[in-house]
Amino acid sequence: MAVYVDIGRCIGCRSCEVACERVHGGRGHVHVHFVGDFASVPIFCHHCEEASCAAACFSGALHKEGDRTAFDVEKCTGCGLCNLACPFGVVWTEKIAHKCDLCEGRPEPTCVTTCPANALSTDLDLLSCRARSREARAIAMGGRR
Amino acid sequence: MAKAFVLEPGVRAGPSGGMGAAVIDAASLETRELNDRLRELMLSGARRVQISNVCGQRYIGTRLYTPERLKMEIEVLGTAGNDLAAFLSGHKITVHGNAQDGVGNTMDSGEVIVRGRAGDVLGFSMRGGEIYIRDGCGYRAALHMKEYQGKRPVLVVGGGCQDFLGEYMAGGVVIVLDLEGEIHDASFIGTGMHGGVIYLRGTVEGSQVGDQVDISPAEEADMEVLEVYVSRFLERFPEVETTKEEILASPFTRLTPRSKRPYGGLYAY
Amino acid sequence: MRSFVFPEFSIIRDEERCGSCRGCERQCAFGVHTYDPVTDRLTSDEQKCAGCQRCAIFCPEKAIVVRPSPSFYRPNASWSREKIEDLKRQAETGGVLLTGCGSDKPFRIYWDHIVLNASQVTNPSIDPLREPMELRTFLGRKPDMLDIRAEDGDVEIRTEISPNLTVETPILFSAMSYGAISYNAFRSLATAACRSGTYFNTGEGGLPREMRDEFGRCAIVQVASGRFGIDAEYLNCAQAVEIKVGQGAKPGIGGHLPGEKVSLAVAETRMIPQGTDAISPAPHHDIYSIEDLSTLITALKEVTNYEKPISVKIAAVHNFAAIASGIVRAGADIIAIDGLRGGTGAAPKAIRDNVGIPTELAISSLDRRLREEGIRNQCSIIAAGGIRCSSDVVKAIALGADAVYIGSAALIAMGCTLCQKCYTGKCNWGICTQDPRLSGRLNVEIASTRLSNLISAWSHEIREMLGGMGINALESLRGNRDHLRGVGLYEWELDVLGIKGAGE
Amino acid sequence: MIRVDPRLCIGCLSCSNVCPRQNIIRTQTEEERRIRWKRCREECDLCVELCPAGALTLVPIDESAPEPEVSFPLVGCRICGRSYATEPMLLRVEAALPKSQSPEWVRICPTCRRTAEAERATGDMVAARRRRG
Repeated sequence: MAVYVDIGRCIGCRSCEVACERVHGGRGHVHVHFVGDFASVPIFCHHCEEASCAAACFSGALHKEGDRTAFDVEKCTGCGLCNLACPFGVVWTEKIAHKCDLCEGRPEPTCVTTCPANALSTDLDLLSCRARSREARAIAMGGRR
Repeated sequence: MAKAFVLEPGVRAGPSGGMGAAVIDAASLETRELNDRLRELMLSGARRVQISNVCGQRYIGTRLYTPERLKMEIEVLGTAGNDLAAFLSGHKITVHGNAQDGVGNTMDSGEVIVRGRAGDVLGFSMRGGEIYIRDGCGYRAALHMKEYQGKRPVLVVGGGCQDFLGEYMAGGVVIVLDLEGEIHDASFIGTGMHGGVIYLRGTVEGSQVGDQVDISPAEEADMEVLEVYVSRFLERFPEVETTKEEILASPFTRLTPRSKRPYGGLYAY
Repeated sequence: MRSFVFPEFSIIRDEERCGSCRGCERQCAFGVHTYDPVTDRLTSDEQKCAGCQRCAIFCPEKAIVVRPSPSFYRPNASWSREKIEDLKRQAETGGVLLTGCGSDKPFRIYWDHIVLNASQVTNPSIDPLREPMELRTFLGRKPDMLDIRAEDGDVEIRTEISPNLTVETPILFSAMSYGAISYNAFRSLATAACRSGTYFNTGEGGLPREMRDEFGRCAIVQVASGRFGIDAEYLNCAQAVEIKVGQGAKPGIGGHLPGEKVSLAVAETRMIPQGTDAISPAPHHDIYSIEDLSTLITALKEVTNYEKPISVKIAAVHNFAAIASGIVRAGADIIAIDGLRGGTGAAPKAIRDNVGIPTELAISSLDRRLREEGIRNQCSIIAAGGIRCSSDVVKAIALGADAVYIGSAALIAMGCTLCQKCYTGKCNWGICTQDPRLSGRLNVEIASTRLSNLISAWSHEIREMLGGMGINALESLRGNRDHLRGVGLYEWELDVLGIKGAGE
Repeated sequence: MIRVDPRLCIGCLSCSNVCPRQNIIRTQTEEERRIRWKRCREECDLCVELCPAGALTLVPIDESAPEPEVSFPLVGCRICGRSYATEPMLLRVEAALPKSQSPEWVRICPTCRRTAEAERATGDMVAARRRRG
C-alpha cells in the first residue's frame, strides 16, 4: 500500500504538506514539487517492494511490514543512511528519520482525506480508472490528447 | 525371533593382546595403582594395553586425558568396576566381561565395547563417542545424554533396559535391540526428554513413556540410521548369532521429544 | 487477560528538566519509556518497570525518579501487598512465580547482631600499615600430622600433601554461569579474579574454550547435575573442581536455563544444541548416596590426576552438618556451604524465600560438627550467601569458615541494582542477559576494575580489623569465636553460633 | 570515555544524535565534517551500542589521552554540487543496496533526487501542456 497521485488532478495547493505536518508534529513527509509553471507533483514515499532505506538501515528501525515500509521510532538513531539510500529523496533525517507511515492508526492517510482536488488515493485502481475516464471524456469532447 | 549369545568356547572373539600390546596384571592392584600404570604406559608411548584379571577396579580410562590427546586401545579382561570410561576422551575400551554402574559417565569421545552387561546409569550425560553393550543394562541408562555441533553420542544395547531410560535426554541416539526378545517392561522412559532419539525394537505402551515423548514407528530415514549402528554392533560382537537383516526385519519404535522446551510454560513471567 | 496488578513503581519525570534526549528510552530494555515524535516528549509505561534504576542513573538531566508506587491495597497485616500481587499474578498465568537474586525477606541477619573485639592497652593492636598482615589462605585438605625430617639444615616433608588452592585474600567469586550471566560479566569476574589473586567459579555453564588458557589459573570449574560443558580439558584447565549439589537460593531443586537464553555461544560452551532448555535436574542422577558422591569425587580426582582439590557445594538445610561430615569422609577437600540468602539467576519464589537456614548459623554448626568429629582439618569451608561487606567476611571466618564466596556483592560492584528480574534475560545493566546489545553495555575493563577495587578495599578493611584485634594472620582468627559477641540474640542463637553475649 | 577507530568511523553522527549529554560535538562546514568526543565520565555506552560501524569502544577514563576527533571531507552532489554526505557513508549505502538496482542515485543529493523524480513523473504532461501553449 502507498499513497498514489493522479498528477493530472493536482492543483498545487500544498494542502497535503500542511495536513501531514499537522499530523506528524510539524515535520511532514510530503513535498509538493513544481515543474516549471505547468505542473505540480507531491512526492510520496513509494513503500518500495525492495526498499533501499530498509536495506541501508542498520538498527532495524526501517523495515518491511507486509507491503508497507514501517518505521520504528524507538530504534532510530538518526544516522541518515536511509536518507542517502532512498532513490526518491523522500526519507530525511533531522534528529530522527522522517518517513511516511501512512498515518498509522488512522483509517485513511490524512493527506488523502485532505486533498481538495481528489488527486490522492491509496487505491491505485480507482485512480487509474478516474484518469482513464477523464482522458476518454476529453477525447469525446473533441479535444486532442 | 533371533536367539543371541549362544557362545561356543573358542569362537568367542578373544582378546587380541599379542604383539605390540602392553600387558597389566590387575590381580593385586588397587584402582588407583591400576590407573597409575595405565597413565604411565600412555605417557611412555604405549598405544595398546591389555589389562588382565580386572575385578571391580574403577575409573578405567578416566585418567587418560592429556592436552596432546594421546589415544590408546585398552582391553579389559574381567569385570570392570564403576565409572568405567568416565570423562573418557578419545580412547577405545573393550571389556571382555561385564561392567558395573556408571559406564561412560560424562564421556566426551571415544568408544566403549562391553561383551557382557552393564549396570545402572549407563552413558549418563554422555556427549560424544559410542558405547556398545552386548547384553542388557540396568536402570537410568542414557540419562541426560546430549549432543552439540558435530558430536552425537550413540548408545547401542543388545539386551533390554530398565526404568528411566533416556530421562532428560537432550540429544544423541539410543538403540535398544532387546535381542533376547523380552518385552520392554521398563517404565518412565524418556521423562523430561527434550532432544535426541530412542529406538526400541518392538513396541511400548503409552503408559511406559514420559509425557514429553512422542511414540511413532521408525521411518525410512530412521532405518538408515539403525542399519549403520546395527551393523557396527554386529561387527563388534561376532558371537551374537543373528544377522542384520533379521534384526531389522522386526518393527522398531521411535521415541522423540514433543518439544525442545518441555517446561517452557511452567513459569509466570 | 487484563492484569489486576498495580505497577510496582511510579516514574516521575520532571518535564522542565527533561531535554527529550531519549536516553531513558534507549537504556530501558523493558520498554518502559516511549518517545513521541509528534510532541517531542517521552512517556512511561509503569506497568513494565522493574525498578532497576538504569534510566534514573543515566538521565543527564537527573529528570527521572523511580520510586515504589504509592498506590496501595487496603492495609492488612496478614495480606501484604506482595502476597496479594503474587496471588493475582498466579491467578492470571497459572505458573510458578520466578524471581532472581537472594531472598529479600526480613529473616534475622546475624552479622548485624554480632560485634567484633578489639585490643586495648594490654594486648596492643597491630598497625596494618606498618606490620605485615597475612591474608593468604590455603583451601583444601590438610594432613592429620606432618612428618618432617630435618637433616643438615634441609627440611624435608615426608607427608604427602594434598593439593590446595592458594588465595591471596579469603574472598572468592561465587558460581555464576555463562548463560545465566553475560559473557562480558563472566569475563569481568575472571579478569578481576586473576588480577586479585583469587578465584572465580564457572558455575555449571562451562568455560568458553578461548578463556581456558588465559583464565584457567584462577578458575574453579563446576560439575552440576546437568553436566553442561564438561570434558576432560575443562576439568584439567582449572585449579579446582566443584560438585554442585545444592544452592542456597534453591536447595533441593534443579535449574532451567530457558531456551531463548541458549544462544549459539552459550550452546557451544554448554555443549548442548542451540535453543533447547538447559535442564539441570534436581539431583545428580548418578548420586543417590554418600557412596555415590564418593564415586564422583574420586572420578574427578582421577580425571584431574589427583592434582586439584575437589569441592562440594551444598545448601545449608536442617541436617546439613551431618551430611557435610559424610561429604568430607567421601573425600571432598573443600565444602562450600550456601545459606538462605544466597543469590540466583532464577528460582521459584516460594523456594527462595522459605527453604534453607541462615549462613551464619550454618558456618558455626558445620565448623563445630567437623571439630567434634576430629575431621575439621580434612576440608576447608567456604561460606556463601549474603556476604555484604568486609566485616561479614571477618565474622564468617571467626565463626569457622576458611574463606567466603561473594556473588551478589560482585554483581552489585558491576552495576547490579538487585531488581530481581534476572530471569527475564533483559538486564539493563548488561549482566544477566544474552542480548548482545545489552551485554555490550558492560565493559570488561571497567567492570573488572570495579571488582578488583572491591576486593582490595575489603582486604584492607579486613587487615584493619585483624590489626585491631591484635592478630596478624587470618589463620589465627579462624574459628576464634572469642573475638565475637552477640547483641540482641536469644540463648539458643548464641548457642548455635557458639558465642557469648556482649559484656559476658 | 570513548575510543574511536577512525578507520571504521563513517561520520554518520549517530553517536552524536543519541548522546544524552551532548558530549559528542559536531562541527560542519561546506567542505568538511568534524566530530569530537569529549572526555566523558559516563559509562552509558549508548553511542557504542548504536554505532552502525562498530567504531567506538568504551574504555576507562584516561585524563592524559587526547580527546578523539575525526574529520571527513564532504562529497558534493553530481548535479547541484552542494555537499551532502561523507564518502564512507555513501560507500556503506552502496554496499547495502542490492547490486541489481545499480544505485547511481546515491551520488546525487536527496533534493536533486526529488526534483528529478518530479520531472520524470510529470514529463509527459508538461510536454503536452507546453505544446498546447
